[in-house]
Amino acid sequence: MMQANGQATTTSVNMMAKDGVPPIGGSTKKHRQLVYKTATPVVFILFLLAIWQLGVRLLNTPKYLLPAPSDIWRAALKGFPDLLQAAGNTFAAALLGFLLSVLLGTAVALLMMASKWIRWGIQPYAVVLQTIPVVAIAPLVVIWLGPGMNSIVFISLIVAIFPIISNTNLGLSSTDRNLVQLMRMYKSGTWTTVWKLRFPYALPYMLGGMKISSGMAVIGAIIGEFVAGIGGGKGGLGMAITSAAVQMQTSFLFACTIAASLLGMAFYLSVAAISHFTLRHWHESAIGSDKD
Amino acid sequence: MMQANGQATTTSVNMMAKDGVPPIGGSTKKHRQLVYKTATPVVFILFLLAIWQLGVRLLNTPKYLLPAPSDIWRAALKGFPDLLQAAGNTFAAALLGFLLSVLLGTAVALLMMASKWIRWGIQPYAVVLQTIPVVAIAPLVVIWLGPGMNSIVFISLIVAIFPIISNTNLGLSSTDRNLVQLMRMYKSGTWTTVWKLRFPYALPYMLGGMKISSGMAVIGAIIGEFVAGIGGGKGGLGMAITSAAVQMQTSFLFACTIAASLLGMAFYLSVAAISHFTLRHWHESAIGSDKD
Amino acid sequence: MNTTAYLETTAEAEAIRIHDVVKQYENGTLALSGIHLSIREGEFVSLVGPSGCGKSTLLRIMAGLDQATSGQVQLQAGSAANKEQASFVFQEANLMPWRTVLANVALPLEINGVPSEERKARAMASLEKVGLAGYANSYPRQLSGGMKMRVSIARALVSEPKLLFMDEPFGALDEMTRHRLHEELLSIWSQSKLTIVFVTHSVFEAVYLSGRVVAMEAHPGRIKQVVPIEEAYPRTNAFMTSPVFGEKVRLITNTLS
Amino acid sequence: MNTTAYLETTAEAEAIRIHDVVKQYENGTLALSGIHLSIREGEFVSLVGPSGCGKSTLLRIMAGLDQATSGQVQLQAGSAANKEQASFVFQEANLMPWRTVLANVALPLEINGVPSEERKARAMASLEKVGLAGYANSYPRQLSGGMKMRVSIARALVSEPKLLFMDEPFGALDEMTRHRLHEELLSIWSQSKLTIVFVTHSVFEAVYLSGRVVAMEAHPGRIKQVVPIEEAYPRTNAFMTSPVFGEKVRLITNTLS
Amino acid sequence: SNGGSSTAFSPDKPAKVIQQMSWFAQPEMGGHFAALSGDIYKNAGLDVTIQQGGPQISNVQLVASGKVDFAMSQADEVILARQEGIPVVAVYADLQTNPQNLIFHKGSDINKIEDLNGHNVYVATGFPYWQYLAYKYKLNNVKIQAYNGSLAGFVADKNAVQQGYATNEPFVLKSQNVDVDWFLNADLGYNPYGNVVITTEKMIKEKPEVIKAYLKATTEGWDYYYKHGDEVNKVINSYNKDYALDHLAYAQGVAKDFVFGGDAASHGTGYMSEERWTTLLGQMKEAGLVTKDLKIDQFYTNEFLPEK
Ligand SMILES: Nc1ncnc2c1ncn2[C@@H]1O[C@H](COP(=O)(O)OP(=O)(O)OP(=O)(O)O)[C@@H](O)[C@H]1O
Ligand SMILES: Nc1ncnc2c1ncn2[C@@H]1O[C@H](COP(=O)(O)OP(=O)(O)OP(=O)(O)O)[C@@H](O)[C@H]1O
Ligand SMILES: [Mg+2]
Ligand SMILES: [Mg+2]
Repeated sequence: MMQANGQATTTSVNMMAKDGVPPIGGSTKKHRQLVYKTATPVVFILFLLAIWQLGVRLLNTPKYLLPAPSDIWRAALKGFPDLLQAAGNTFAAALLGFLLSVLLGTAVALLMMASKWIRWGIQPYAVVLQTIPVVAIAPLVVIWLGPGMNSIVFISLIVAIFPIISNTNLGLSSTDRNLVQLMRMYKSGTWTTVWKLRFPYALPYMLGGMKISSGMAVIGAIIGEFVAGIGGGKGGLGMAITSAAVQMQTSFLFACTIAASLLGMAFYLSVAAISHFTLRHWHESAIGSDKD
Repeated sequence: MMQANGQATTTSVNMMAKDGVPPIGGSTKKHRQLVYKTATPVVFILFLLAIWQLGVRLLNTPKYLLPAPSDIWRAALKGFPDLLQAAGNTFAAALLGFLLSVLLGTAVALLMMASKWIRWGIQPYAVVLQTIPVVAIAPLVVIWLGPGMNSIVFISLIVAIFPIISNTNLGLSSTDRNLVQLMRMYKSGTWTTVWKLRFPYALPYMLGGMKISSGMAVIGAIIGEFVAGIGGGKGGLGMAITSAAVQMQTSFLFACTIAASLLGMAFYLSVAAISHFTLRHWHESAIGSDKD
Repeated sequence: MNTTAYLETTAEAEAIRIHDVVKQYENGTLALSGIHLSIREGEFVSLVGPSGCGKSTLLRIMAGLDQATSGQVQLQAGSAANKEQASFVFQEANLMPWRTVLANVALPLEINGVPSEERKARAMASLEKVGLAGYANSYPRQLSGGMKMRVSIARALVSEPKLLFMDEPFGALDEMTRHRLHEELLSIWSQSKLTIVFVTHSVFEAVYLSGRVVAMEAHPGRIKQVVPIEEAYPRTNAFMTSPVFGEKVRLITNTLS
Repeated sequence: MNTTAYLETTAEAEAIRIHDVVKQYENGTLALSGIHLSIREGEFVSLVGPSGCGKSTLLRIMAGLDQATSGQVQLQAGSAANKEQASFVFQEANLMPWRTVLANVALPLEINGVPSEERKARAMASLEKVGLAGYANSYPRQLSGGMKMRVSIARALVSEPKLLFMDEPFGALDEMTRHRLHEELLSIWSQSKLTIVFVTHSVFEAVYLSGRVVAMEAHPGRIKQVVPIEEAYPRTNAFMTSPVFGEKVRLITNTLS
Repeated sequence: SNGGSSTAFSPDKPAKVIQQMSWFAQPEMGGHFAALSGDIYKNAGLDVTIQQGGPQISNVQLVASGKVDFAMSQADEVILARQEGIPVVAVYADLQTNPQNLIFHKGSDINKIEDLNGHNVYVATGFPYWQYLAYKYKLNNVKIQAYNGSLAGFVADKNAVQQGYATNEPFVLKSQNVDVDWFLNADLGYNPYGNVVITTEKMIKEKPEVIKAYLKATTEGWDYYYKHGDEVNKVINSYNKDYALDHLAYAQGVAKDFVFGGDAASHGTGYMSEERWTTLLGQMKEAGLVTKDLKIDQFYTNEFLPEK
C-alpha cells in the first residue's frame, strides 16, 4: 500500500479536490453544477451566434438570404412592439391549444386504456390526426369555428395532441404487471386502477409526450394563422412571418422566427420544469445523480 | 359450496364458455382476439363512413363544404393515376425523411447521453428544430439543397426528428440505476454502457418516439412540398392538395388528404409492428396479456 | 379479470379447493401438474419446496392472479363472503415508487374507500407492527431490501384480510426481525380467524408457523407430501427446541431431498 | 465514475481497508457511522446485522458503487492489480429483461471483449454451477424469484473475479439449493484465492462460510463485533453440528440482540 | 350573421356585414378600408367588419357557407367555383386590370413570354393563370417551383422568374436594389377581374338592399381613398404593419388605373362587362380549366352597382 495511513484524504474530498474546489460539502457541488448547467447553453448559443455573425460577414452572404444576428437584433428592436404583440397573440393561442391537447389527449388515452374496444377501434386512426394536412381541413374548421382565435387554437390542438395520446398510451400499457395484479387483488375497479396505478406510472411518459407537444402547439398556432386567418383580431407570428416574407424583410422574418422558437422553448422548459418537479421523488429520469 | 365436485368445469373452460366458444385451447383464444383486433377498427371506420355519408345526405351539406365519402371515392377513382403518383412521390420523401430522422435523432440523443456538456449545451435548443416555422427557413433550404426531393426530405427530417431525440433521451435517462451500477462494476466504458444497457433500455421509448415521428415525417414531406416542391410529374400530395384547394375541387382535396393519412397510418402501423416484434420478449407494453 | 370461481357461503369450512390443477406457461414450461389441495377456513398452510418448483405459481393461481391451464380452483373468501377480504404479499416488494411508505401501506384502504383519517391511522398502526413507523414519509427507493419487504407486509395486513397469501415474505429479513414478525403474524392470525397460505424456503419457519406443511417437488411441480403439524397454538420457543419440531423438520427435509 | 481509490500492488496482503467511513444519505439518514474494517486478500468475510443496519450500503461503498460521506476507502483489486476482477451480486437480481438468461450471464465477458464462442461456453458452465443450464434461452420474466437470483450469481462468477461482493445472494433459495451453492462457492473460493465480502441475514450461513463474521448494529449502522471463525477449510457438515459452530452462532446471535 | 329584415337598416339600426379579404390589408382593397375609416359604411347604415385574409384561406367556401357576407376573390376563381357547383356570384370588381405579373431580373435573356422556357419559375401551386399562359405560350420547358411567399429564392437566382403583383413585388425588390422587369398577365391576354367582391345567391335573393348599399358605399370609398390617401393608408398600415407607408403610397399609385381605368371610366367603379367574362370563360375552356358547360350570367351581375 503506497498511501500512508496518516493521509487524511477522504473519498469525497478526493472528488472535490480533483475539480479544484475546496471540500465545503455536497451543496456546493450541486450549486456549482447548476451554474454549469445554466452557463453551458448560454455559452453554446453565444458561440453559435458568433460563428453565424462572422460567417455571414466573411462570406458576404446577402442579408435577404441570411441576415447576420446583428441585423436580426436591429430589426427586432425596430419592430419590437409589433413583435411583442404578435408573439403575445401566438402565445395565447398556443397555450390554449397545448392545454386542450393535454386534457383531451390524456382523456383519449385513458379511454383507450379503459376499453379494449375503444382501443382497437381508434388506435390506428389517432395517428390520422397528425397526418391530416391542415390545409385540407382548414376550410371546414374555419366554417365551424370562424376565422381567427377559435380556429387557430383548434388547429394547434390538432397538431399537438398526438404525441400526448401516443406517449400516454405507451406509459399506461407499460405498467408493471405485478402492480396491476396487486390492484386486481384488492378488487380495484378499472378506473381506480387507472387513477391510482396506471396514471402515475405513465406520468413520465406523459410528460415526455408533453415535452414534444409543447413545441408543436406553438408551430400549430402559427400554421393555424396561415390557414385559418386571423379573423377580425390582431395577427400573431404567423401573419408577421408571411407578411415579412412577402415584403422581403428577411431580418424581421428571422426575428419573428426566433420569437417563435423562443416561445416554443419557453413552453418546453416549463414542461421540463414541471416534469422534474413532479418526478423528482421517484423517477430515474428526474433523480439522475448518475448522469448529471 | 354450491358447485358439485363432479362438475368438470375448469377455470379456463369457464372463461371460454362465457364467450360462447368451445374450449379448444389457448391458441383459439389468441386467434379470435386477433380477429376482433382487426375487425374492430374496420367496423369502426365503416360505421364512421356510414354516419358521414348519411349525415351529409340528410343535412344536405353542399359537396363543396364537405363531400360525402361516395363523392370522395368517385373523385379518387377519377384522378387515380395522379393520386397514385403524388402519393408515391410523397411516400419516397417521407420514408427518407423518417429514416434519416431516426438515425440522426438517435445519434444526437446518444451524444447527449455520452457527454453532459453536449447535453447541457444543446438540450434547450433541440426543441427549436420543431418550433421553427418551416416557411421561414425554406428559402435557405431550397438554396442549399435545390428545390424538390432533397429539400423536401430535409424538411421532413426537421419536422420528424424531435420526438425521436426527446423520447430517446427520456429512455436513456430513465435507465435502472442498479443496472447502471452493474455496468460500472464491470468497468464498462461510457459507450459500452450506452450500447449494452441504456440503448436497449431506451428502446421502448425510442419506438414510442418513432411512432410519433412516423406520421410527422409524412406531414413534413407534405409541408416540404408546399414550400420547396417542384411542379409537374414530381409533385407529391402537397402539390396535389394545394392545387385542389385553389381550384376548389373539394372532393379530390379530400381524396388527397385521405391518401396522406393512409400513408401516415401505414408508416405508423409499420413502426408499431416493428415495435411489437422487437419488444415482444420482454417489455410490458408488448407482452400485454393483461390488457388485450 | 378474476376468473377464479367464488363459491357461495355454506356451512362447510372449506376456504380453498384445488382440484387437478395443471399450469403450463406459454413457452411450454410445465410449472404445475395434477395438484389437489383443500384448505380449511382459518388454517395456516405453508408451501415448501425447491426453487422453481411452482410455489409462487400455485399461490397466484389460488389467489386468482393467474389462470390454471386446466383444473378447478374454488375459493371462498372468508365467512362474510366478502370478496374484499383477501391480501397478497408478493415475492418482490412491489411498492409504488411514487408513493411514500405510508401511502403505499394505505393503498388497500384507499381502494376500499376508507376515509383519509382512519386510513392514515390504520396504515401507521400496520407500519408499527413491522417496525417501520419512523419511515412513514420515506420513499421506497430510500429503504433497504428488507425494509421494502416489511412495508409490503404492512400493506397486506392493513386491510385486515380474511384470506392472506404470502410469498416468501420474510426471506429478506434477519432472524431477529423475522422472529418478531412470526409472533406478530401468529397473533393476528389467531385473533382474526384468518386463513393463511404461506410460501417459504425455510422448513423451520414452515414447521414453526403452520398447521400443515405442503412439500412440493419440481419438474413438474407436484405435491410430494402434506405434513400436519399437530402442535397446539400459541407456539412458544420451547416448541422450537422440542423433539417433535426436529422430527417434523427432518421429515420434511428428507421428503424434499 | 469510480471514486474509490485503488492502491498500487504491494507485498502487503490487504485487499480492502475502510477507515472511519460515514455515510449519510441526502434525506439525512445516517446509514453508517465510524466504520473501520480491514480485509485481507483471500479472506471470506460476512456482514450480518438487523434489516436496515447498513450492510448493503457498506458493501456498495467497498465496491465503489456509492461514495462515503467522509472517511477513507482503499481497495486493492486482486494480486494482479487488475481492475476488471471485481464482481457484485446485488440484493435484487438486476437482470436485463431483454437478454436471455445465457446472454445475461455472458454480459461481464462481453464487456471485457471475450470472443463469442468462449463467452458462451463459460456462461454455460457458470449456469451449470447454479443448476440452470436448462434455462439458458429463457427470459428473466419466465423465471421464478430464486432462479433469477441464481442467474445473478452465475453472472458474478462467470468473469472469475478476484474480489466478490455478494449481497444476500442466497436469501431467496431453499435450503437444498442453498447448500449446494455454499459448497460451490467455497470450492471456487478455495481454488482461486478469491476475496469475498458476503452479506447475509443468516448467522448459520455466515459462520459456516466465513473466516470472519462482522456483526453490525443499526441506528446508526456500526460494527458491534468482529468474530473470527477459526475452523479450517474445507468445512464439512460435521462442522455444522459441532459445538464450536453452535457456540459461534450463539455468540453472534447474542451480539445482535 | 346579419339579423333583421333586409330593408330595415339605417345608421341607427345598422345591418351587420362581414367582408372577408383575400390577403392582409393592401391598397388594392383601399376602397373598403376607406369606406370604413371615412364612416361611409356607417352612414349607409352598415356595420362592416373587415377580416383580413392570409396565404391559405378559402374565401369562396367561407362566403358559400354563410360565415361571411362578402368575400374578395378573382374572376377566374368565381368560374372555378361555379364549375364545382358553388353558388357564388361576383357583384363588384375592385380592379379592372388584374395586377398579377411575372417578374424577371433586368438583364436576363427574357424578352418575350416564350423565353420563360428553360427558367425556374416560382408560381403558387394551382393558380389558373399559369395553366392558361403555359398552354397559350407553350411554356413546356419551364421548371415550376412552389412559391411560398418568399422572394429570397428568386433574388438569389438571376435567371429565375417570380409571380407577383404589379403593386407589390417590384417595389419590394427595388428597395432591395434588385432591378427587375415584368410581364403583366393582363398584357399577355389573361385578365380576369381582380379583387372581385363575391356573395351568395341566397344573399342576393334575401338582402339585395344590403348589397346595394354596401357597393355604393364601397364605390364612394374608392373615391375617398384617392382623396385622403395618407389617412386611409395609415389605417391600412394599422392592420398590416409590415406594409410601410411609402410602399402603400407607391402601390396606391399603381392601383389607381387598375381601379378607375378600363370600363370603370365609362360605366363606373366595380363594373364588369359580359364580353370580358365571355373571353375569360373561353380561355379557361381552352386551357382545360373548365370542362363543364357554364352560363356567363351565373358568374356575375352589375345589378347592384350604383347608377353612374
Ligand atoms: N411467466 C412465466 N413464463 C414461463 N415460465 C414461467 C413463468 N413464471 C414461472 N415460470 C416457470 O415456472 C416454474 C415455477 O415457477 P415459480 O415461480 O412458481 O417457482 P417457485 O416455486 O416460486 O420458485 P422460487 O422459490 O424460486 O420462487 C419455473 O420453472 C419457472 O421457470
Ligand atoms: N437511497 C437512499 N436514500 C436514503 N436512505 C437510504 C437509501 N438507501 C438506504 N437508505 C437507508 O440506509 C439504511 C441502511 O440501508 P441498507 O440498504 O444499507 O440496509 P441493509 O443492512 O442492507 O438492510 P437489509 O438487510 O434490509 O437489506 C436504511 O435505514 C435505509 O433506509
Ligand atoms: Mg417463488
Ligand atoms: Mg441490504
